[in-house]
Amino acid sequence: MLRFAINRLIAMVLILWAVSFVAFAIIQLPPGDYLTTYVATLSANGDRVDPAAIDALRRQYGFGEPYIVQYWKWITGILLRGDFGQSFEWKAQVTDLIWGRLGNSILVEGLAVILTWLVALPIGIYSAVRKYSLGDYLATVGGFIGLAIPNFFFALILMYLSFVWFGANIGGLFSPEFENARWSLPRIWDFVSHAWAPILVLSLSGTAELIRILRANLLDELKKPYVTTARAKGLSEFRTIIKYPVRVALNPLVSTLGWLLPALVSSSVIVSVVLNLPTAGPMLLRSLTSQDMYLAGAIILLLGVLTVIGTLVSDLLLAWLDPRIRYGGK
Amino acid sequence: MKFSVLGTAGALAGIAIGALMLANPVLAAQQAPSLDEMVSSGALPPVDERLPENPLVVDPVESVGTYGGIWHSALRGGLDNAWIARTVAYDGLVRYDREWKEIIPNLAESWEVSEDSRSYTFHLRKGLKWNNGKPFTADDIAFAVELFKEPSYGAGTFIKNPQNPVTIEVVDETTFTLNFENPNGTIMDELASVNGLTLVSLSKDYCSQFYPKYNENAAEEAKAAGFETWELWMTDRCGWATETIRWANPDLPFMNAWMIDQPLTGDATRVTFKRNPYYWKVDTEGNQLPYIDGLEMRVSDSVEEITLLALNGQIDFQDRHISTVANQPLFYDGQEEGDYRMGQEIQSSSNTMVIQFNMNHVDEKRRELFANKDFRIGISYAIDRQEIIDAVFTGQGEPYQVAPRPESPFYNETYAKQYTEYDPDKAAEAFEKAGLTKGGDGMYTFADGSPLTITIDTIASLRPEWPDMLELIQLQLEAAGIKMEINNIDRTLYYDKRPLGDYDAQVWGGDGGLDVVQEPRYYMAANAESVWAFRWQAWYNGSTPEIAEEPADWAKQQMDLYTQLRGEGDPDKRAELMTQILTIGQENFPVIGVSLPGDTYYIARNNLKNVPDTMFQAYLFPTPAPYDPFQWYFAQE
Amino acid sequence: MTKPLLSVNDMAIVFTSPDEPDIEAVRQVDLTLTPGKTLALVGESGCGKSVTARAVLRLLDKNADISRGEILYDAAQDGPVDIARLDPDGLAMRSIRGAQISMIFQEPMTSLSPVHTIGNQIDEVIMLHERMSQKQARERTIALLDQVGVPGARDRANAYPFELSGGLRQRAMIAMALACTPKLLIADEPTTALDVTTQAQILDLLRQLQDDFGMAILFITHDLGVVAEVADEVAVMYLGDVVEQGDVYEVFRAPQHPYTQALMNSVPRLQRKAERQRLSPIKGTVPSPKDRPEGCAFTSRCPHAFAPCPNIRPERTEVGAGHIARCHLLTQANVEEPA
Amino acid sequence: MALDTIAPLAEETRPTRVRESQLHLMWRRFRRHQLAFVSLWIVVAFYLVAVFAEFLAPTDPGAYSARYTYAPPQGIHFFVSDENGWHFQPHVNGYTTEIDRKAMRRTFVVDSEVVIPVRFFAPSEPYLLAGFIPMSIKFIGVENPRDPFYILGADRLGRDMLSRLIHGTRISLSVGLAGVTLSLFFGIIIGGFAGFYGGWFDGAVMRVVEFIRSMPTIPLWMGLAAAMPKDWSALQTYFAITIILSLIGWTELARVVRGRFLSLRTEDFVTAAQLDGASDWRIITRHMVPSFSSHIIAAATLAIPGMILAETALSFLGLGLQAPIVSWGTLLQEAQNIRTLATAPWLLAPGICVVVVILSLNFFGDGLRDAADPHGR
Repeated sequence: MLRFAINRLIAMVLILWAVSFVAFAIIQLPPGDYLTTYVATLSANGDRVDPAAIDALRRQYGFGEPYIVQYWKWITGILLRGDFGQSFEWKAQVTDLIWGRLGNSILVEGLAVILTWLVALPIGIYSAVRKYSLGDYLATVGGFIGLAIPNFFFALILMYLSFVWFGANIGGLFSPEFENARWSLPRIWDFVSHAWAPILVLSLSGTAELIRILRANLLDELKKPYVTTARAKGLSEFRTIIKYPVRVALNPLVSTLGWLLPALVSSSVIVSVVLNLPTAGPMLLRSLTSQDMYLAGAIILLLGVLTVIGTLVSDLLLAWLDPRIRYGGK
Repeated sequence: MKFSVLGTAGALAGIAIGALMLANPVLAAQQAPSLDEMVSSGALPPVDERLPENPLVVDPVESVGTYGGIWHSALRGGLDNAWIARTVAYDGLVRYDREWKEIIPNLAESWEVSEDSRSYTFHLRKGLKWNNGKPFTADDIAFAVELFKEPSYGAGTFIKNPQNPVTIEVVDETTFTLNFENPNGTIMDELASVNGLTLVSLSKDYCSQFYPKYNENAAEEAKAAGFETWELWMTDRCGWATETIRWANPDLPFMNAWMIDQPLTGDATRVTFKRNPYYWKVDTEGNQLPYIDGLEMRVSDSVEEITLLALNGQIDFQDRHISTVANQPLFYDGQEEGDYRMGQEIQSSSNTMVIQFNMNHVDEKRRELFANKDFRIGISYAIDRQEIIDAVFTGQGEPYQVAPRPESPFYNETYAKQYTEYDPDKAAEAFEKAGLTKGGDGMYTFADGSPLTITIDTIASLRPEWPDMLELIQLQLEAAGIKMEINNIDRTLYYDKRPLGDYDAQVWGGDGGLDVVQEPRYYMAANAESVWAFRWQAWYNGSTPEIAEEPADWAKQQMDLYTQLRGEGDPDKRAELMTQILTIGQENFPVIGVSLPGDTYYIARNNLKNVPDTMFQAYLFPTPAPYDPFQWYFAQE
Repeated sequence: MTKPLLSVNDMAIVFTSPDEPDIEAVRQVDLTLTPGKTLALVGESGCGKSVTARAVLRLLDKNADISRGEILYDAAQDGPVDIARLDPDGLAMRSIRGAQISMIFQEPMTSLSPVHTIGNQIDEVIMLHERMSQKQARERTIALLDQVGVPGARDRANAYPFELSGGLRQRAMIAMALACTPKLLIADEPTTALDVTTQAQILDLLRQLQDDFGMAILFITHDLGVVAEVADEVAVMYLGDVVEQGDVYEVFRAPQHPYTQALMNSVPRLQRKAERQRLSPIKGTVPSPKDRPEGCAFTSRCPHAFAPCPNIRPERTEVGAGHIARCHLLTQANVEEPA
Repeated sequence: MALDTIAPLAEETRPTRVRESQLHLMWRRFRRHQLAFVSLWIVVAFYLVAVFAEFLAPTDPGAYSARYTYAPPQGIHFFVSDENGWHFQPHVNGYTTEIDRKAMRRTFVVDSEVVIPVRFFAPSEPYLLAGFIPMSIKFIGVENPRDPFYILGADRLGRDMLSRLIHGTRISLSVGLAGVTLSLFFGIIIGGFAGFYGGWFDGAVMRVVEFIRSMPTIPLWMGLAAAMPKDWSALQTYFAITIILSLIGWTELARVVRGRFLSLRTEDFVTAAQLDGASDWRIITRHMVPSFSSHIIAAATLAIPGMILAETALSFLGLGLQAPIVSWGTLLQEAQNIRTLATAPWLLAPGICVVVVILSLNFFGDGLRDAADPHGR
């Protein structure tokens, strides 16, 4: 187990490094830099810009240096000083900007994952065991509809309907009065009354996917001899299925966390924009368009880290669940 | 009715009003009940001590109001500082009056201008105080100038204008003089505009601690605070004028009617402001302003959410982001439900969309073509403006070129209407004259027969109606035999292309319809926004010499005139110069307009009073700030 | 003769499928199992022997169904039960499975859950059928593993199947099957997946365990060698029919049914090279149950096939003590005798 | 001494059998799966629409009409009454429209007096079907092209929603198809070799896949889209987008293919082929790929919806395809506002199309997969 974990950790570090490199490359891709945007907005406001001042800023921000140098500065800053650099647009420390939003992201996406599993598990099992039954069809249809609706679209409609029907605004994560209050029952309730929408929207597509995978896996497992063995022991049908095939079918499912997370993060970017969630998503979107590179870079990097760690956790979980992998050591 | 002459007309008026103020000394000022308890507890000095000797007396729009209430509105994302500028921040040395005709006193109660309009002397009110109670004096102004003189610090203010360097001399606590190297006729307008706030936005007492000149360990402290340089730390602590970061630091002293309560940090989901107990304005009955206790702005990345909030009556006043043509029916129907009203806003812009063909194109053939007036005339004739107005603007507006608006003293019908009628024949004629030849497929080609396709850049995210209009124009031009592509790109790319000069044409809004003098970008190659002649303006401004190009004679002539205008003190002469510039513009017809923007609208809760029914909508005149939100109030039910 | 523990009478099993005609995989099976004795069920792959075995535990797939006949299980206390009539998932059936009748499968690898330790899998049966705590159960498990010759039982109990050799796995399987000392053990080709030496060991083990526990064994195989080794009685199946059954010695000595005879000839005997005669494989191939003749199933390949064979089902004919075969030749013989 | 020696079992001669029979079997099993079967036809129908877009669409997708902005859908009526009673005449009714200046909108009142006859195979100005077949009749249309004909209503510029929808179908569906084809190509090549040769190459590929999939895709796309050359034409962007999409898409397919390869590599018939001295390429193409082509088909089908959704998502972000290109994504983007939801819900039609198509594709693909599953029931 330990050896396995260590292997995975090494792999993770490598991937993280790659992530950071790509993240930095991506934010470098678009032509021009933040200052072009900045100058643009200034002059769009009919404001005068002194080229000298801009050059000064350029030098301060260390633009124009070769890619590798910039990258080196950036990554060492992060590793040694936990300093993600400056957000040009906010004229503030990136670290001061992102943690709160990242926290929200993790909260919302985490809840979405949980909901996804809670829903997908029973349905998936049911539709596998009762293959081609009415319930199976309903479940599949329902799941697929969830998969088919573009989530930003769904979010928008939810928001509008809740306005028309309840005259309520489900945007954001809290209503103003609870915004900066400390946690309390009413605040939790307020949170729920806002957060249900994004969580629902986010978990929708993932759920469908999970149901499908679980169903497929389970169908394979149900044919395996050991199921008969279990029956031959005199176990009840329910216990047989839960203890053996489901248990085995879960393994590959656990590893799906790996892709579930990046997918969630991505779609949450869009949903967050529609529903105005104070998550990392909208900030990332904005920073990318305005080429606020260090902010964008930090967010991409951290989201990447988030997902990679997610994958690692799911791998370890998998190993813990599945001795073959654990002892196979690979 | 003298638009161009704002500067000195304002100056005179300034003195007049200043005198008038002294004439009616303020007796026994009242304050908001919310402050009483603080005063009685001694946490706050009594109102008379907080107010300056002669506070600015504000005439309420309708009636003297009552204290209380919160003004709810929304920011689109955390970087929508423009809305804060339009609501809280607009309090410079001077300000525009509500008709946007004159410049009236504000922090400065009067000022004089030297004959050669090189030096401007301002007299601040006596006893002005920052919201932390510290006095606001000429030294604070001097500090700002000193700081922005630092080549490594700040950007975008007249203090840093290389063309016309400025120095400041402090006469006494309340008096100072700005001395410009060259005559400067437009500085008063700049100071009255939203861009004129830099001077009064920094408290020396607070900000000097981040400035090595006053604190030798400023640099180390910056490092300790996690900033590379002292400049970065200064920017972070003492954001100037309307910079976003300014609203993130509650300790930073303010001179505005409201001060930061919950700051605009990166993860803020709402920003709140509360009344500034030291605010230096009173109403005609001597009540200290503002009436409204505070502002609450929801930070929302979703326009849809903001729209819904407004429809839901959860927004007290807002026009920004939501008052689009498309939303108008929604808001109209929702008035009962949401208990709000819609007010009229007259746009300062002269056109719904300006098509700027690139006369400095790097490709010789295209440069020649686009620089050819007949070609542009042809395009203009080929556009069926009424059709576009009906389709995109539900019939609102009229065919219009890029020329001063009817409300402007510079209005000139011929300029506004030339080539606006839809006439395929004339178009064809013009194209022939421009040397284009019709190919076999009925499409025009260059004289040498090489195919011609013009690509027009636009930014859908900025103005959703532009792509629509362009799509119609695309079809109309196709009918007239001109192939056209729409290139919908990101804003940054949009700006990046300008210096490169390889774009055929870009579109933008019709700025400068009312603020003709301040914003002549479409009448002449005046600044970096004159995309139709980017390299000419580079030559004029000397900002980016590497791409500068010597302009055509007529353009040069305009530049000379404008340089004169900048230096001209006498309003009438300035008006005259501007008229000449416009006449040349009219002759050479540099850019093509589509239609005069119809009025837009604002949303205001029915119980919000003292809000004028009609406003001008502009940025330099940062609507609604010039309509004195600090004298708005909520009627008690 | 002791009273039979389990007797299958005239059982038929039909497979239904939505888009094909039903298939009668098992047409007519009669078997009797007596405690302490081993009945070997022999036949080629697909002759229906495994199906028969599973039918006894009602472990058939959903689309298979016992269409005829009875499976009488006589568990001393409360008189005989007809398993064929029980609800396969019902409590009654479940309390028989694993406790009274248990089963060993062909492939020990896939027949054990890959993600549970064998200990865990054995404890389960014990705790299920006998009131025992986890600890007691585990003790019993270890004892069992020890008994079936798993070295270092205590540690091996915590091992996962894939950590064990094929032989050990099969021993574990056996341990699991014997966990509740069943009265009947069904072994479905328990040795096919194993190499020859291990085969031998497992067979010894089974024989020895039978002596210890005295249970009956239904031994499914296609390997006559194995039959000779373990069986007391043998039943030969061909395409869903039991064509001949009886005392293993009897049957091997004097096989009556042409099919059985063919089988015998196809098995090489150990002889000096010179004396060896060529093996005579059965001609033709096994037809699918679909085109099985109404009469004797073996008709299509039978060297002696004649008039009645295709159409009339031969009767069960007693050819010796408890030695029964189904062939028209036999009935003919009886007829001709007087002449 | 086993029976098997004498009784030949249905074991040998596997590969050939596998190849013919598997697809055949698959089809048989698939037909049993009604839902999937129906879906198949829906998908086919949509693709037909995509192919014959110009013919089916009553008008040009760009054709606007200032007088009919936000015109609501017209119902089609089949009978008209005149002095000599009712008689069959498919038609739509005209609107009377006026501008409400205060609310800034057009109000439409259906005027049942005005009968606008609708006819099939109506003549139209000549156009090129699928870009090369010259034609001059439309499937359905009105006598006089000036008359309003908005079965699904009109958008904010008075453009016929139906026509736009039909043309959008072409773009969106082809993006999906092209993207998947591309990813399939990468997937099979890369995944195939990884699975076939295994070893370090396999390891490397799997790391790369793992890496790509651990990146949140939106930033990737944004970065790439932003880096797209400024002066690219609509068509170029279109292809660029498909490529960008498949850059992420291939990983999934590569995984599937690799998995199958790994499991097949050890199968007897492959070993047999190797012993016959068949070249790797031959083994892969003639033996292995056919033996799991069914799985590939299924996987590919299931990948298309993702592509379509991705396209809409990108458009929503203002990346990807942009007006004037008409795709479901761009249409949806235009419908992304409260105004539409509140006053012109018919503009959400593309949303419904997306849902229907993706549903069908999923059922179809799922059916295929179940069918491809060797032990189907």
